[in-house]
Amino acid sequence: MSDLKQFRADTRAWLEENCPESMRAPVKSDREMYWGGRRGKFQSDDQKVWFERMLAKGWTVPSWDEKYGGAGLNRAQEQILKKEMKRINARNPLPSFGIWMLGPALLKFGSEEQKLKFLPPIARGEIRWCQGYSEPGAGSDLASLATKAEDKGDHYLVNGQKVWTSYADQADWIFCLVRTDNTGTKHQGISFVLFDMESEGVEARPIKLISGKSPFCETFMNDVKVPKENLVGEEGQGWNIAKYLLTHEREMIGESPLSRSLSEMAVQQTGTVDGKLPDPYLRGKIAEAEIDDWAMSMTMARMLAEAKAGASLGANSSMLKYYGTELNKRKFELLMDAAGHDGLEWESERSEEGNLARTWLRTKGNSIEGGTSEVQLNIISKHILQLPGA
Amino acid sequence: MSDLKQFRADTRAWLEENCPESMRAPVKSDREMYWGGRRGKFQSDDQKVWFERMLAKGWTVPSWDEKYGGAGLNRAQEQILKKEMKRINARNPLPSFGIWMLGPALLKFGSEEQKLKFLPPIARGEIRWCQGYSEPGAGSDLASLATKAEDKGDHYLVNGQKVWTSYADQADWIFCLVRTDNTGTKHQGISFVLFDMESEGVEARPIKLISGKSPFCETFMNDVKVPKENLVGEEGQGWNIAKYLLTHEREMIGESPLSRSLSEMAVQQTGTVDGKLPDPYLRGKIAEAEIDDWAMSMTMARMLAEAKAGASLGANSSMLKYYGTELNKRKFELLMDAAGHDGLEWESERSEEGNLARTWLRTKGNSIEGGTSEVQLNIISKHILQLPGA
Amino acid sequence: MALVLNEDEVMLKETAEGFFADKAPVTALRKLRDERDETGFDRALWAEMADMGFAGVVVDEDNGGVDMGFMAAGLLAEQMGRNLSASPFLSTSILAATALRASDNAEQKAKWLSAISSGEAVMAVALDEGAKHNPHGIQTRAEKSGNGFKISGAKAMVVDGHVADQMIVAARMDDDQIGLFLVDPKTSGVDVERTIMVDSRNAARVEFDNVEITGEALLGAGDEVLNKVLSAGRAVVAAELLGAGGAAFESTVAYIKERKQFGKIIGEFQGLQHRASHLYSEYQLARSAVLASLTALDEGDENAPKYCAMAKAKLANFARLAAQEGVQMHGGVGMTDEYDIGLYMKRIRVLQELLGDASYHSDQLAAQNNY
Amino acid sequence: MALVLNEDEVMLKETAEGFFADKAPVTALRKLRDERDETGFDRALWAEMADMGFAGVVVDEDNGGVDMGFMAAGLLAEQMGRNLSASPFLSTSILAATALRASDNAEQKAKWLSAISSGEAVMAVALDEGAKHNPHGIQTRAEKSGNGFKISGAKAMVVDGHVADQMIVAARMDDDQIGLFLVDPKTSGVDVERTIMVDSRNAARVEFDNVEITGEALLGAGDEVLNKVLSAGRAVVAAELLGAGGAAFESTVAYIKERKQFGKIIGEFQGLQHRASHLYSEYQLARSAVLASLTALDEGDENAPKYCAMAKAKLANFARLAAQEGVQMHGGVGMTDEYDIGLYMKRIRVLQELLGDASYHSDQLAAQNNY
Repeated sequence: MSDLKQFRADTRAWLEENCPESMRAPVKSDREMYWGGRRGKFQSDDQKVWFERMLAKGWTVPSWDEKYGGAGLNRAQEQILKKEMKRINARNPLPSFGIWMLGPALLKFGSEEQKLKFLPPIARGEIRWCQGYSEPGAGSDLASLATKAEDKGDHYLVNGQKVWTSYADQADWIFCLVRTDNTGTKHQGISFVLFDMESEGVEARPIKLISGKSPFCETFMNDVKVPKENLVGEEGQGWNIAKYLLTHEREMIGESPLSRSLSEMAVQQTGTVDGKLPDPYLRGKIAEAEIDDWAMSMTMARMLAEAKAGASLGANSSMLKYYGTELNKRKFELLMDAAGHDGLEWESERSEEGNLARTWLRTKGNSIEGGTSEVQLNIISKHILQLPGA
Repeated sequence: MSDLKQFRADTRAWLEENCPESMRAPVKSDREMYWGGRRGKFQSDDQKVWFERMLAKGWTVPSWDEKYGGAGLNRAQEQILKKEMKRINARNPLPSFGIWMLGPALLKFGSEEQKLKFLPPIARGEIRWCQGYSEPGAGSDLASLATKAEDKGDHYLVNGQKVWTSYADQADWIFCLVRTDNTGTKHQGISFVLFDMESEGVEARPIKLISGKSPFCETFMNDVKVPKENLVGEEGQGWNIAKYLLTHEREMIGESPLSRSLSEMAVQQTGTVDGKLPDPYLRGKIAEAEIDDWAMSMTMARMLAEAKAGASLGANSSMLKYYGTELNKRKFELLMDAAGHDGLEWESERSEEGNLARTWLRTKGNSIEGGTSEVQLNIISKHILQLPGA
Repeated sequence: MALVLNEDEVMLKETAEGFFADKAPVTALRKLRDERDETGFDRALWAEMADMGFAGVVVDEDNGGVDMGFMAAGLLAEQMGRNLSASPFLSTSILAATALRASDNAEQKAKWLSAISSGEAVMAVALDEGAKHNPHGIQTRAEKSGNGFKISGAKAMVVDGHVADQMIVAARMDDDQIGLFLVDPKTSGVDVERTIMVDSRNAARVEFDNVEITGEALLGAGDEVLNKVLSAGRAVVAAELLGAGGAAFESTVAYIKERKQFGKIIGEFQGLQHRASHLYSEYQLARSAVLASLTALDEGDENAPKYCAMAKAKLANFARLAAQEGVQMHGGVGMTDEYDIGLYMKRIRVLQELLGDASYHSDQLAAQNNY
Repeated sequence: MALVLNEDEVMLKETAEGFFADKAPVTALRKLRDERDETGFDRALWAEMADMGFAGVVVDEDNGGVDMGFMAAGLLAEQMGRNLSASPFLSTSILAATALRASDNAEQKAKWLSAISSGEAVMAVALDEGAKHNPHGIQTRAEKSGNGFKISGAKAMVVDGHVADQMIVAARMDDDQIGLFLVDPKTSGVDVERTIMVDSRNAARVEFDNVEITGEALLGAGDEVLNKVLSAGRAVVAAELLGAGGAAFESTVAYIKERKQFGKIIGEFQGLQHRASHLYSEYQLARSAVLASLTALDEGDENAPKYCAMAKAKLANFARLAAQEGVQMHGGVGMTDEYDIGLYMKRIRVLQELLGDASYHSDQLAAQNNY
């Protein structure tokens, strides 16, 4: 048996034995998950057991080096672990912006001290992070940010406002883009800093969305002191880190959040007559969306395989982000069509407090956050098609 | 009985009596029609009788003044005549670019001498006209035309090349945009002139299209002498006439060429199973297209009514052209889907020499000729939505 | 066919524009929502609408209405759509009033039409039962019982059912025809559950458990009367969609003329220009469809039911696109509750569904045209 | 699943690129068309393809093939799509060869697979009968008659049927199963009408009037063998669509980088840029779908039939869009026969239809997934 086959067999056996039954079902919302952090609370014993077992294996961050709290898995092993977890619908033991976003940035751009200081608490779920990128009025034009970080010798003095900071009201620390220099082009003079959300002068207020309550906040910084050791990379080079993370984010957002297939959900909503959805036109649209969904998942798999084979994903991350989010919006439109009157209820227990409608509305943001669809199309035009003036 | 009701009753009775039975069926192609001209030939006795009877009533050009060969009908009467003809599927006795395009231009911009000289032969089908607008490489950017007309005292000397001149190989005269001045902006210095296609130095060559043979030609002008009396309007003001005619053309192109409804044709192609088209998804798309088709026809009716009430159609002609041609393309895609294998045959008798496929291909030009869809959208953006920079 | 407004209609339109923008703008809906208002609309507004003649717009003059017809009703609905004005206009003044006008039951007709015109009665029509609109599939039964009937079944999406003084219930009779029955929701066996919808408006789920009513409660039976109610409802919902979709479109165009990104006004980008211009074209088709269906209703055109259904389908598609493009072109702020565009998206979604979505009507059209 | 080419495949791809661009470019198709060639493809080219091993790409080595599998076949088909290369590859090397490989009839198998690999035999598979692809609805009958069968029925869209040395005919047997039968078109009772198609390629309508064949002619019966043929055909047609759609897309992007209007290169207009970038995205999905279906075939994945059908649907939609956008963005010259884009549109239309269009496969997918 090859090493990988052995790894698969071992992993499967371990998961079978260690993943509690209740942790083998899709979650209905982010709120059911354990996000860690100073104020993190487990919602069940199973959740706690599952987290602790995965942590002990280094599998909250399986690909990170062991000194940072990971298991040092290579890419192939990591994929196997993912697939095996998916096979039994095992839940993510620790969803975390620290793992998804800050970790990769630190691993690539951070100093060894920073890695040793920040990565293990992320792996252990001790510190919960949020992301401070967007600013009011800047939207997709991220680089036009205005939050100011003045050099005060051993620290920066940060003043400004961020928006769309997910879970800023529940996070412990923030990774944040600030302007340390105003003299060059707008992409220059941006720096990437980290600070504690309990620092004096920081305030986070949740934003209400069209879908209802949201994890997003507005975050205000008023004379916040940030020690210089918390600068990641060099001063003025924050834009590179931001671009790297945006590419990373795009790939994540491109993935579909549907826990079951579109058609399964549609059948659940409207039932079938003679084995078919009662609306034949809607049925055709759903089938076509399922075909696109399959082609999209094959494309993600292909590009991952190409990346593994050494090709750079490059601007194709924009393609994945563009297509994935537009497809996701389309799927939820179809689900709302299938759900009909039932899907319109907003507060009933029957509709799980309007779960479908709220998710449908929430998907509208997919093609806006992390760079709008229009921005992604511009990137494809420019970097892939090399159209003039793009 | 009101005057209009009386007119409707009289018209209906006259048509019933005078329109031969064989002239009450849709034509399958332009070639079945009588287009007049020096070389025009009737294809049947019925066709000749029908033409002559309509001509005698002044109904080849019903709204033109009697002195120009028309019947002087007002707009309401003209509409009634159109509707009554449509009611019995009566064929147009004389399709003609002279009637559709040049006539309106002369009526608005021509001198009285020009009207008296050119309009009656158009009404009588004696002279067949073609339109010389587009030039190779200019495409939708019509105003960048290069065909040169040099002032030689009593005449212009015209040199250059036109393209997309419909039926130039069969037409007797051409109305043509030429550049009489190079010094101003590209819209200035354009003039509108008329000349005989038998003039020395004129040559027309048919263009083969993707749909097969076409009425379009390339037309070459090599030292062609055009008497100055054949200038319409003032020298250098040809662009105004062209714009006026383009608006006119757009409205015409916006109209659907389907002689029967989309669904009737689809049923004819594939038949029904239990009273339904066998492909349920296609059926839904066809129904949706029929709804759009109805809304489009109601929009044409509404805008006509608004124009009657004094509102100017203005840039809405671009909207009609844009939507009508895109819808038409969509309808023929659906028909090709319905026709399946049968619709793919190109040369068989069964398929009437690929009639459907050729029409399908031909519709692709609808959204290009007379200003592309993109140009129409630009016009809407600029003149109706008043978006900046449009 | 009158596709251009006449003078009276222009006047009414202007009145309605001023009235709803002034008395029932979007902020009024926000207030009802945020205060979790029990009625879900402003009864004072409804009284004013009655005073203006709006409540009785399709009621004959003998019964206190102004009898201005469906074109007028559509013009009012369009303005309600533009302002997201909440009122029982659709449920009471269109659906219930049309059912009553079509009834042969003179006594009930006179009583309730007058109550509608004066604004005294809020009425709800209980048609649909399942997740999707399906009037042919009504399963609620009205069994003959002595001189009266016993009604059993469950209804969903009964607009304004939570506050209706009287309901009109569609139920299948012993001969399998659909009858329309007046039912007082306070009758024993009627259970009403208010359902707050995504658009912050209200409908109800209503259960009827052997509800006994008198023979007098039967307003009429057969497809004709039901179809009149459906057609009127569809045309007026289409008109409201015209208003909501139109307002979403116009506010989006206004927004992209102001908003700057990458150093440019975003409306300068041709990518957005072309989409906005396409949407403008759809808007024009949508308006024509609404006008044509309202006119057909007023003229008693035999094709009126078909036109109303087609208009409903067309408007559902237009307004959906207007809402989608609206949120996307607003960008991040379009996702916030602070901006109105999301409220339009929600209202449009409900109107899309009401009395049949585009897919339903496409299917029906195909069936009627034998394909 | 192998979604990235291995070294052998990359080498084959490069060989195929050179071969078809050199030997069978678009001008070759124009020549065949303009000269009204009776065969409709170049027999010398076909012989060369056999020499290269292309004709026997999925034939086992014992029968003279190179047995490189469907991924290899797809790579070849993609290049044929890019160049609009005419050859009996689909009819003979894919459809017929797959039918033969699936057969238990050792004698026929050996004989005809060898003839395919060597390029000696052109074979056509006669499946469809009506205007639309409908393998479940086959009505051609093969009645038992002594030791043999009598075949009666009419087939349409028999690709290369006008020059086939041998046909494989799908017909319903006495037990209602579909059997595949070898029929020599010269047999009495067979009537072949060449049908020149919109893409200047050829198919035939074939009538069978009590055509007598021996028992030896039966290659196999049942859904399994038919489904193998259909799946292979769909995946390879999808691969050809990838080539044709891809070439249409790329030539259009190249064109809008050159063409000037209103003083600008038209590729500078964001309206076109966004559409081109959307099309690029569809192209990427299309490629993944093709690779996934070919791989599934080669790996004997139980889901292979489903993937092949989904790939066919996806590619039909992608390539249609590529052709439509291609002609529109080319403007007036795109409508002329002089430019190639119209030829791509025509070929794509035929491939869209072959072995089921997007709508057909959507319907089938839904049925298989129980909705």
